[in-house]
Amino acid sequence: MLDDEVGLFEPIQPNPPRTEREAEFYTLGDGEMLLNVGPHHPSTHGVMRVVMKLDGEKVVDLDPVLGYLHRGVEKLGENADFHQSIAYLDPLEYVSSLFCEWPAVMAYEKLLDVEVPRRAEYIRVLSGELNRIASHTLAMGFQALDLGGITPILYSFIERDEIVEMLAALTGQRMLFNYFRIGGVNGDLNHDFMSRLGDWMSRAATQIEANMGLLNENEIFVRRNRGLGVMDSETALRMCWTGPNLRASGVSFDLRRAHPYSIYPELDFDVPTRNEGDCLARYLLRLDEVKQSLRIIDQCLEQMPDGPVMAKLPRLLRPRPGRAFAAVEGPRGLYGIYAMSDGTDQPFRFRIHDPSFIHLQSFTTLIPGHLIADWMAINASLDPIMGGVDK
Amino acid sequence: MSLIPGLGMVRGMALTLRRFFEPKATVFYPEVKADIPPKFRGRLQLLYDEYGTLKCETCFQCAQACPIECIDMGGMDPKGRFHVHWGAAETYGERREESALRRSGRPVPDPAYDHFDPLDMRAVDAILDEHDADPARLLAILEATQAHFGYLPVAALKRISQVSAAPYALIYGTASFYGHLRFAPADRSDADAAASARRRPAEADYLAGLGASLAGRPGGDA
Amino acid sequence: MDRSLRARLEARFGEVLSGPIRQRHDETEIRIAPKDVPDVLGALHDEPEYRFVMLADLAGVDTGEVMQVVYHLWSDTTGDWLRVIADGLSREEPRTPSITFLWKAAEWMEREAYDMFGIVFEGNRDLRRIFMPPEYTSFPLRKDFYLADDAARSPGGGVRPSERSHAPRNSPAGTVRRVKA
Amino acid sequence: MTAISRTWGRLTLPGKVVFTLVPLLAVLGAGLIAVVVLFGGAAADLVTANLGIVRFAVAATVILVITIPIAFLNIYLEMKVIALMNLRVGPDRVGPWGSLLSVVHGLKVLLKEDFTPTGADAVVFTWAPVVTYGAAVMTLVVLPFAPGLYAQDFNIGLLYFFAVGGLGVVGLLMGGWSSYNKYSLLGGLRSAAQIISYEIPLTLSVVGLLILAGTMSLNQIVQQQSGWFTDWFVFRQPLGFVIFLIAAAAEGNRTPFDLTEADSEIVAGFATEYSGMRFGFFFFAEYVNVFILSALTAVLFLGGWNAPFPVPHLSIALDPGSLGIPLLFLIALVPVVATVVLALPFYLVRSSMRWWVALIVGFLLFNVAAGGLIFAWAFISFPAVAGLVWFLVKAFAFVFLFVWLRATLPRVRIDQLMGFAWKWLLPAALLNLFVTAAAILVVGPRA
Repeated sequence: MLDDEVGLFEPIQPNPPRTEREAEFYTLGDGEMLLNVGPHHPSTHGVMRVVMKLDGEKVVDLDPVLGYLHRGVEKLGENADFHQSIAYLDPLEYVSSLFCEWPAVMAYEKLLDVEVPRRAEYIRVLSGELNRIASHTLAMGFQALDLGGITPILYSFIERDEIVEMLAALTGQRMLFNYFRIGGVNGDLNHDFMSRLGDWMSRAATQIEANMGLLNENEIFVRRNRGLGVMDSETALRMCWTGPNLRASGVSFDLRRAHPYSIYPELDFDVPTRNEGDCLARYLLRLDEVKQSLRIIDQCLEQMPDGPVMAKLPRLLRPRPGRAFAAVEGPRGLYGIYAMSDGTDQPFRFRIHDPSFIHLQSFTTLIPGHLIADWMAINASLDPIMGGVDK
Repeated sequence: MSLIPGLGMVRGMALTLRRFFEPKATVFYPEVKADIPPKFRGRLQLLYDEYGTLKCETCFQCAQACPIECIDMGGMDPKGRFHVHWGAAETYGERREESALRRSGRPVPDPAYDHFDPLDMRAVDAILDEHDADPARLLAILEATQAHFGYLPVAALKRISQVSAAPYALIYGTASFYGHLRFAPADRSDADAAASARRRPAEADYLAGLGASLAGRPGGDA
Repeated sequence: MDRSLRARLEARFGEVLSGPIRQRHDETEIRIAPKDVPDVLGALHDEPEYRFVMLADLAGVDTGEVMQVVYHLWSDTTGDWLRVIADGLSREEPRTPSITFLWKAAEWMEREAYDMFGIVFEGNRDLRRIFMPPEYTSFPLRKDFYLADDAARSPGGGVRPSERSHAPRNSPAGTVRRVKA
Repeated sequence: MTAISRTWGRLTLPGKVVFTLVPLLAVLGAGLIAVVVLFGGAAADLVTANLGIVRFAVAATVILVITIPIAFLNIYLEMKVIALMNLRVGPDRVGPWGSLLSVVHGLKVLLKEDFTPTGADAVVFTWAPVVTYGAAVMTLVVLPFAPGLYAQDFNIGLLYFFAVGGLGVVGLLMGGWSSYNKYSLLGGLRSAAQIISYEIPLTLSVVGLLILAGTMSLNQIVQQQSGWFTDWFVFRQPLGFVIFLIAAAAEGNRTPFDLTEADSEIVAGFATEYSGMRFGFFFFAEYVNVFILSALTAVLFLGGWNAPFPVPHLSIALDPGSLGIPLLFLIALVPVVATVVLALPFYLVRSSMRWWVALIVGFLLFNVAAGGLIFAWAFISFPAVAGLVWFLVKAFAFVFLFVWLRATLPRVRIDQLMGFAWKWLLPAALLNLFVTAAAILVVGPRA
């Protein structure tokens, strides 16, 4: 019956190959087959599609296919005025929205030569580090979830929910905060936020430690992550890695220190680094970073100055023609915005640099030779957010 | 990893067993609703001051600023000269649809204005053609329209909005900004106003409904 | 602003720079011709005096008159972002050498620039569309591309006044929003 | 006629149902009585002549039916226990503490569309869940639930168990192969590789026990463990017990060995293309398997139906017949009196409680108390009831353990899984076997 139909597992090429690489990828060797993972697969962290070339369970090669979440944010930003374009950035990396807004407001402030009040900078750092903790706990939980452990992710979500409630009290929204404004932030700290924060800070460190104790010592988890997806520092730099992933490969590159911005030079914190460069190192590094973020929050609360939270700005912003690039160290790495102004009230070019996009393309370097199950582990340890990848 | 193999797993199991007996974090949603933070920016709402007067001045700044055109005005402006709608049509989805229609260049149906006096649109179209339907030359278009009709009929303004693809808020904002543009015939007397009010029963109904719905609340006697 | 960086760059790359070095805030900007990109970036990356080991961003730009490719580099030898602008690509046939030999990760960023602007990076082994579907024909971030692709070809023309003000329907072809590059 | 139709029209829906059912049942009952009176003797002769066959038919039917509550209970335990360990509340809407949610799940899979993908081998695709489920049910046949409460006591019971239990993988492989889906194929192949690998340590781990017991009949193995709990084989075969438990987790596709349907890797493995009740059968089979493996662990290593201590045989000499006519009064009065007595405190202490609410509470309490008393009497008087209780307690303790493991551990990788089986479990099982054999040579079989 089946003989009449198409061969059982014959690959179907949607289009004639456009490049040599594509042609090479879709040519199957002996005993190889293509497996289409996604766009809605349980562990693709969004809507990603990866075509895998398999030899049994071993991944020979793979080809990520993007664009399922593409919304054209860059074009939208070029057709909105400077304030409006910030709102488009929130849904990019929806688990760490503040870090998407931050480089944009920094770039615009550079274009406009605006001095940000110090209290606003402190509030930005404070809320940003909270968001970083939320993102990191989630990333650690998902790393377990993609390995089949269902409990850590729920503990992570409990922690994240507390932070998100806190930020909702501060910013008004739970996920898409739209809080940073050109020249400051939208609203001062309030009592609700501060009481929640104090309450949470008193138990955060022990709680996160206890939750992740479920994984740190777990032999299965450790064995499944150790020595997996190893990236050496030289290749990591060539792959333009940033953030925790790069630091887990032994490069102590943290924009907060390497290219200081905001009030980070005044704060005392370490840049944790690990040399193994494998999935376990990336996981443990996130745990270390959470501790450093807690330190930063403590210092911010101690040193918080008084004063305004917004600079005086005209209602309609028309910066002089020029170009500005600003980048911040987000929970996934370097978030950058390259903005050009042509003298109108809209950015002329609005380029978004997203770290997930960069990390995702090292799949072809990291994964071939591993098993299918390792793909999930490596993917989770790189912690991509598809909203940011697809812009 | 500990020296004894499996000890980490046993510790993890001890943790889960402890959590088995701990209080739960679930929020019983339909029964318990989360607090909405005071700064929450959600549904749009018109505010009344302590005397029960609508705070909105129909300046259309919010409508112009809204990037996806989900805000539109409705009701009577403080001078009682403009019939607009505020209510169901302001809901997000509907405005989005309207915006999408306009983006694709198709005419936008607007039932709220259907009851206006029929107007000869050929004149408006001619004026628009003359000016290339360019929103940048809006003032000239409006002046020509006023020269033709003697005032700016709402239907004509809607037509200009539809053809030129400029948001209605922009047209109305421009028209209300310049003193020499008017929304009613210049020689309109009180008698005419009363007559026009009779001609528009929907408006009286609207006001009566507004009063009834606000009874017992600040502004209910308005 | 790192004045010494400016001096060093002028001394080393003086003859290939196609414009003056600009500095503003924490950014230093140099302009070169597309053909010089591999040499200049290679030198910036390899020479111990510069050590620009990190490619922070690669962006295509359509100024309305020419195409540009903008590289942002980071080094521990300076506190500035270095912006390298490969200037003067023609809008009809934009071509520039690829830098995937320096940074492998530039592959996807170049693919994105190709997808959005149609800039062809010679030497990129996998230059195909990355976000848009394979059968897509236009380049969305070019300045003569109005929002809502299909609507732009429909009688409705351009879409919102903000876009139309830059290119009215009846205006001569090619009038696009432009910036003095 | 109109009067009847008018009366009928006035009835509520429950009324209509009752007034239809009661006459129907009356007629049926009368018919049944007539049949029994007319042909009862012959039928009874037939049954007694073929008692073995009848017993087997009844037992098979019962076993087929009890898989449903077992699976429902396991699914509920899985949902609720994992939720509680996750700091969630879990099911809490349907039934008390959400206990009927698994029933609703069962109804849901019945109502869902049951489709066969284009390109699938329809016959194999249809029969795969049946094979898996059938294998799971067939293993139940040899399980001794309580003294005398088993379907069949084979003298090769354990061998039969492993043989038929291994048949389940054929169903998974059929489902994986016939689905025309690469995920399904991977899942099917994984399950084949995994289950075949773990069959070996699973079987080898109990060989030591078999040498000790000297029999393969599960019934006799349980009987040998009677007495104090120190007589259980777990204390004489600790290594075998651990190996058996690990291999059983792999055999039942439980986390950390649930690679067959690893949802974050191959979507749902062999079950990717299944929907509706066919999917339901796969999952019924899985949860029945969990119970069966737990029960087998209890039977082999924890003494099965035996209490952990020797129970002194109590016989409560109740002879209700001796009371004569007063027994009728007792039966009539006790519920009323007990209800009133139990209701009084509520009525007196809580003034807000209406008298009829107090009576309802009292009646419920009386029912609970009476049920408890009857159960206690049965527990003491009938060894089968006591045995069943002990057996179920032990079996569900292991079910809880499996669920607990699932709530805690991530999944292992396929090569680690195979490596663990061949490099660690198999040598350990062989070691266990040799040590046991040597010990028996030295000390003698009944040490």
